[in-house]
Amino acid sequence: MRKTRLKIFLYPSLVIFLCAALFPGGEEKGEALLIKGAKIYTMGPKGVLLGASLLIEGGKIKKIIEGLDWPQAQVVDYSGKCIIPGLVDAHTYISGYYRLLENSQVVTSDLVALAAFDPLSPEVDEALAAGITTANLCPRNENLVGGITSILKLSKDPKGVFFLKKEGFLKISFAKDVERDDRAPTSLMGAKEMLDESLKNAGNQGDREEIFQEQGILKLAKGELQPLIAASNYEEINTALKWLSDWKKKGVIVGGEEVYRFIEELNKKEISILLSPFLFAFPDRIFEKASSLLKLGIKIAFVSDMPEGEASGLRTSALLLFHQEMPQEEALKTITLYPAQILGVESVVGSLEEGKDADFVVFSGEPLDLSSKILAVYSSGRLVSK
Amino acid sequence: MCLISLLLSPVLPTFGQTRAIRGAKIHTMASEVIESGVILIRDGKIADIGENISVPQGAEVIEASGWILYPGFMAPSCLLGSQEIVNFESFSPDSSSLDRFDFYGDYSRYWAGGITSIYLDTPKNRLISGKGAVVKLGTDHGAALVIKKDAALRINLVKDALLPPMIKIYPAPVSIENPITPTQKQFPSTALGAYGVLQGLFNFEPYAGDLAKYMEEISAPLKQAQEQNWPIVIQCEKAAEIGQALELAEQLKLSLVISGGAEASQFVDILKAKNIPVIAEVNLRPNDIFPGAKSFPIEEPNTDPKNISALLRSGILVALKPMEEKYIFDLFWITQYFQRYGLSDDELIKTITINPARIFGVESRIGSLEKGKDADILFFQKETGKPLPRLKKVMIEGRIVHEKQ
Amino acid sequence: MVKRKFNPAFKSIFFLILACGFLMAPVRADDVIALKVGTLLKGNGEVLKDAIIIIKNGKIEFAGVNYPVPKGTNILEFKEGVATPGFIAANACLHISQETKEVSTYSREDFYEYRIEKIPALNEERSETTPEMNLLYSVDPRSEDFALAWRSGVTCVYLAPGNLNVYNGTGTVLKTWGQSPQNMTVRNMVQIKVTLGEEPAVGAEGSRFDPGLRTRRPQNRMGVDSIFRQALVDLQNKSELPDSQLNPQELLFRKVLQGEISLRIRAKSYVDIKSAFRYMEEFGFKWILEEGVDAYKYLDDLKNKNVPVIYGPVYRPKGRFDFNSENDFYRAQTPILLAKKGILFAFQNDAKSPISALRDEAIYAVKLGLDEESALKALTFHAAKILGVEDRIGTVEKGKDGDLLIFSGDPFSPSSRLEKVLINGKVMDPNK
Amino acid sequence: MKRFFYPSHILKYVLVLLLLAPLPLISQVKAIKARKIYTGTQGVIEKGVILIEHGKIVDIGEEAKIPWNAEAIDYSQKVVIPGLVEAHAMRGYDKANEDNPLTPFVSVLDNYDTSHDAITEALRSGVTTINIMPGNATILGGRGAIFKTFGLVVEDALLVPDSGMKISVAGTPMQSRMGVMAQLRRYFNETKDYMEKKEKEQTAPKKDEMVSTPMSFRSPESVKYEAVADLLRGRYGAFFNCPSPSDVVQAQKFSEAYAFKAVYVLGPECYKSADFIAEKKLKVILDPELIYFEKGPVSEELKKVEVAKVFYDKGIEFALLSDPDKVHTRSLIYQAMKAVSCGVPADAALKFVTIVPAQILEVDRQVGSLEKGKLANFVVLDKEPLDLAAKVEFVYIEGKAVYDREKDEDLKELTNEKIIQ
Repeated sequence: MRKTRLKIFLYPSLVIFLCAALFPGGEEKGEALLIKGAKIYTMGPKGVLLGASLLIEGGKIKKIIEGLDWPQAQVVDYSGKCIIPGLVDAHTYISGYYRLLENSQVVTSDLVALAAFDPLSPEVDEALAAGITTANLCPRNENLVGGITSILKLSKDPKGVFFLKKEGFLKISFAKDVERDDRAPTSLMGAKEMLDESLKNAGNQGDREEIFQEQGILKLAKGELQPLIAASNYEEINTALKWLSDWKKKGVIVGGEEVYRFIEELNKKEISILLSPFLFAFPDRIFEKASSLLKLGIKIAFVSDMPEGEASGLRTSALLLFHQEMPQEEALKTITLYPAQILGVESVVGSLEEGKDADFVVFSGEPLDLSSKILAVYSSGRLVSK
Repeated sequence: MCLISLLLSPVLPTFGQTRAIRGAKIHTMASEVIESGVILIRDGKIADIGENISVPQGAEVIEASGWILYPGFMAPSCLLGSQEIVNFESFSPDSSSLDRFDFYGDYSRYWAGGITSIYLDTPKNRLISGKGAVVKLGTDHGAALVIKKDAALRINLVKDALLPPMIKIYPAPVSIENPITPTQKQFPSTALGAYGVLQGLFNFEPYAGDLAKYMEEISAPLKQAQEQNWPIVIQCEKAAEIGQALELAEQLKLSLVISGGAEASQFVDILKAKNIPVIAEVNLRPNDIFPGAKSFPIEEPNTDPKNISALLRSGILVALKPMEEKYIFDLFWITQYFQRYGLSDDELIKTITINPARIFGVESRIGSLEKGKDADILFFQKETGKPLPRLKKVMIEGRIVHEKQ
Repeated sequence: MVKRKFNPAFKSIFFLILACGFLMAPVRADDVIALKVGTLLKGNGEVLKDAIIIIKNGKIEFAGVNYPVPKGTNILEFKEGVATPGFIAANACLHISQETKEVSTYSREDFYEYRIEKIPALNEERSETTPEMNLLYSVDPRSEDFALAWRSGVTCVYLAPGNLNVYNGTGTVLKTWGQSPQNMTVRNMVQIKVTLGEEPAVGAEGSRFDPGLRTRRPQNRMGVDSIFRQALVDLQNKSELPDSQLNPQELLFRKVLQGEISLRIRAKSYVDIKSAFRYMEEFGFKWILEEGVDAYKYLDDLKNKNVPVIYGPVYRPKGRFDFNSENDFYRAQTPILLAKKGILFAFQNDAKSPISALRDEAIYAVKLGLDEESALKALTFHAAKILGVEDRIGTVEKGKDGDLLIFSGDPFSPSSRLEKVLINGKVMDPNK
Repeated sequence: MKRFFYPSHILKYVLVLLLLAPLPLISQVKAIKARKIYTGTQGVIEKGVILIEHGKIVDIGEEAKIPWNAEAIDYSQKVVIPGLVEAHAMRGYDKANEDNPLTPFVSVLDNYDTSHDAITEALRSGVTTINIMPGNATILGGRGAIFKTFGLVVEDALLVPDSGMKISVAGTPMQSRMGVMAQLRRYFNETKDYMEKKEKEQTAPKKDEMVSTPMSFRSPESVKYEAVADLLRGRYGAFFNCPSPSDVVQAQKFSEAYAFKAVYVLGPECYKSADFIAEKKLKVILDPELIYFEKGPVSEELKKVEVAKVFYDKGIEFALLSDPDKVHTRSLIYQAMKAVSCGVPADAALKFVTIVPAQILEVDRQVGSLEKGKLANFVVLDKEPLDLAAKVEFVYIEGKAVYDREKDEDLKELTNEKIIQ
């Protein structure tokens, strides 16, 4: 019974992999595109460029020119506007909130989130409209081992589902949603024990089906995958850190407010954290603690948790952080460069440098100004939202 | 230097002695902005304010050059924690929100948001949920905090109010005349019913009957409200509800205040003609903060800030409040993100200072920085490169209650 | 002449060095605390007058009379003060975690009005045999009950997973003050907590692996009995296997049979105590009787097989407890009987009596006729012995942790007040 | 007195004694000799004597002259303190509240169980007067009554039939304080109208109609309103249940508006409104929890508040309560000791369980201290009152020894020497 259900669940994912392989999106060879006249926040070494322009060819940034004109290129003039790299959302359930939960088991390590992605859903529009071009699609928190996350370039056309990493992280959850009355585990310690067991027994069973179901865990054991651990309150984060040190692994923690009680440990262990989006109505101390983390040099990144959260949550969080004595660039990095680095895709996205993807957002004014609106969003050189 | 002197300034009651704040840029919501003015404070009141005023001998001087002063904010509607339960009856106009005010509460978070006084409102989930009061979130506990006892009466025409709970009337004591009855359904469950009930209550003539006494009790406050024309805050969001509210006010000669008013922009002319003030509810969800952001699905009623900006520009008396109670600490943000519609700073700040004070008739004490008013002053500081100035100190009745390092 | 020339310079240097010395002195000895108290109850029965206690780096350097206190040591003096070791709750029922689940309860006073109450969710109901559970990492050091505990003189507690399984898990001995559970720990993996009787049968909702199974095995004492024995019998059959081939559970059970880890058996009624004795004869493990409300019926057996008892709460007003035993009065008297018999015993609190009332429980026992010495021992030294941490805490002796309480008078008089609390040599004021 | 035992006159005295022998048996007078008498109001009397006649104290003093026919009882090794007074107890019945939120017409008289465990326990710990009140869960809970802790039927034990009306202004989970106050006002206004109507009809009710006539014989209207009407007429006061500090303010405003006297039963958090209470000189009864741990909203540190001390420093006289459910608040005398540990002086602490509660209940003409003309309710201890080791040996209510430690069967079981081998 369970196996069949699982098969049913697996086929679409395979199909979509094939689609992705056949029609690799964003690779269209065309004439060059020159983005001109804007103030460019390249989150890279070049810093902020005034009066520079981007030369885009084949979806990549070919060149960042100091001058303003370039022969044989279609010119788009954004003079007086601001440009930042496309936002990177490091933890989201976008377009598949109900498809991203497999209720039959607690440990479902073979599921790949990519299969649940639906390019036609309105949430994708929302995300693109808010400037999010890269998203890490994650299984939900209800399962102890939810499955494998996939890092996508968002785009609205069904054939062009294009992923940076098909298998990004292994989603593990110590959150309260795991501990339900109608199934094991019913407590946090039980969850940890169960996880340890499944990691120990990984690959011991002979049955091929079993082995296939455990592939995520196996990859984790081999070190091919890194864990992405959802833990909100003190005990959960403490358990997560203990688990990581037990298995000598580096990982990423998706944490809430209580993350700030572990600043020393995080600093030592070089564990980067993803923060749920800031809202207004948060007490000031939270913003202050977040900025203190950044000052320590710990990489933090804000996530949108769509559709639980909202797409503009990223920009709001950066805005509030900026309001709290953080320099604007640093605040912007928490939604562009740092998430890219945490996801390990900084070679492709996250900043505007030569050779990287041409993902960028054009603002009418300063990016973190209440009155400035998004004029255009480009994903790998193509205008995806206006 | 001045900052140090500020931090050193005592946090003590200032009775008897005079204080002077010198050199600050003052946004008095009464006249135009004073670039470098002086405020004299005595006994928690503003003794004098102006461009060039001589500081008397022995006055303790606060050097505030480089600072921006605003009057303390007034939240036009606040529940002090989203406690939604009032009463079982769907209309209980005799219940007063002052009864659930916590005189000993800790209001430091409200101060951090610049809120020094609020209109303590009654919830939205009953047809007539009761009378509200204007209170100050001050430091001296007790009766001194109450500014105006019965400031307004709230009526809700929104759909939360249209499904009152089943009510049980306890017979006391049980007898043949009044036996134990099962729980009964209550009025109203439709907008029509609400309309009928309200009309019935407002022009109610005493009659003999078993419910007469009760009905008299209930309708007494309404009569009072009509005679002394209290502002009647009517919660109405959709256009239809607003129309209904206007008609009701017309018939019953009520001095109407529209609360919510998401779609009130369609009625601008009428509102202007009858000068009916509006307490506009602003949606502070991330997607609505930034212009042009879409969010799916689009809810009903349409809470697009554009509508509210139309109201603001039309010159109607408008007060702003967040749609959700938890955002009440961000009143300043709420005003500021209407900048994009080209409204001046003072216009916007007025919507959370003097306008609500006018609506609830307490402008003689709070709402602006004028001679004789309470010395509720916010000290802002503008840092270069930041989008907005930041609140650093809060002064209530001449004493500094909140300071940010 | 030469002298005269030489003198002033020498003098100045001398004074300078002296001054330096004075300046340095407090800096050198800042990690040393000296306490002068009117009376010192060492916990092991000794009583000293005008005692001096030196604490260095959180450990007790010296405890006794007339000791040369080094210069510059910061001395705390309590002329009438009485110093005792920090109290130890040999079994504590605390809300130490945000890992809670909501249950609807009612208050006794107006008992038609239900209200939602949060209880710690520390029961792993995956199986009835989960001895490998350990709650160290589901402890939040900032939770209120810890603050409540040390403010009321309890400096050390024993915490274990909940009571709804037969083998619940191993316990942890924690200080009640610290930055993180790791550095609060005195000793981890102390004693496997076992619950006998009705609780595991009735209390638990049942582990539901596959959705078909709605109830679980133990429905009554027999089921509990079989589960308890099954685990140990299975291991006995594997006796020739080496440790490497056993899973962590079985390793723990092996340690139990070898006597390295002792069981702590929660047996509320005399029936369960009886069966506990039976198991002891069958398997020959060491065990400790927890919440031994009916312990007074087995005084001789407990004495002969030297089984320690953890007892509490002493105060049981009528109608408050739903125990299946006939008389509350004997219960109140159990500590006295145990002391008379010379059985090792310690106090505990439970869900209905707050940890801040642990001292009051002892006072009540004293009021009923328990002598103060054994009451204090039960709170400190014997508790530490039962938990197997007497090498670190429990008495005021050289080399032990600086956990001390300083009372304004006799600790067993309710009108004397707790002045200071020391945990690991850190002086804290409980009255703030 | 020495001359009495002069050997030469011995025969005369023998004759006199023989003649007078029957008289003591007839006489009502008792003379209690004690090592130490805490009168409660006139300080402490060393080697004092109390003279009792018809259950009242006739005389008290160091050498109150003992009439020749007095039945002398010798406690010359023991200490005597006034009988303790518990100002507000929610025990002694099966259920605390009606489910109906507005039941002013009920009375604990109809629900009281004289032989309830809690009551015997109170007697055992030296409480002689106890004010039984309905619970906190209803808005208008009904009327309480003051009882002696001894007596077979309610009439025996009764001291004051209607001690006060229980009003709870606190918001419930179902209803905020706003709704509660509205309902209260409504009820009180209706009652006022009813009273006016009554006066018009010139048929004011007889003084103790409520106690005497059974409910069924009266009109439902009078049943509904009489209880509150009596409150407004000033026949008895109200007992406000105030868990939070601002409840006190609201309750005080309410009682002012309708002009009736009130007592405030405080929650532990109410230390915040101590200034208000001191200013308005309110009669207050403290929560059994004398030590209150509060969590700061911003700095999430726990803060310890010794409530009794706060009130004592403000110069407020309060009554202490006990809660036999918990070990640390189990008896009134224990609470007094706790108060001492909080920093309240011993003599004041003793006042707060004897005379002050009596004053609050307005029975200080009868009980609360040992004075001429008061009821002879006192407790005989073997040690100083605020010593843990002190045992309650005898309890006297109206001159009768109603409790004797020797004869206490339950206590015998509790500290049974037999089963201790």
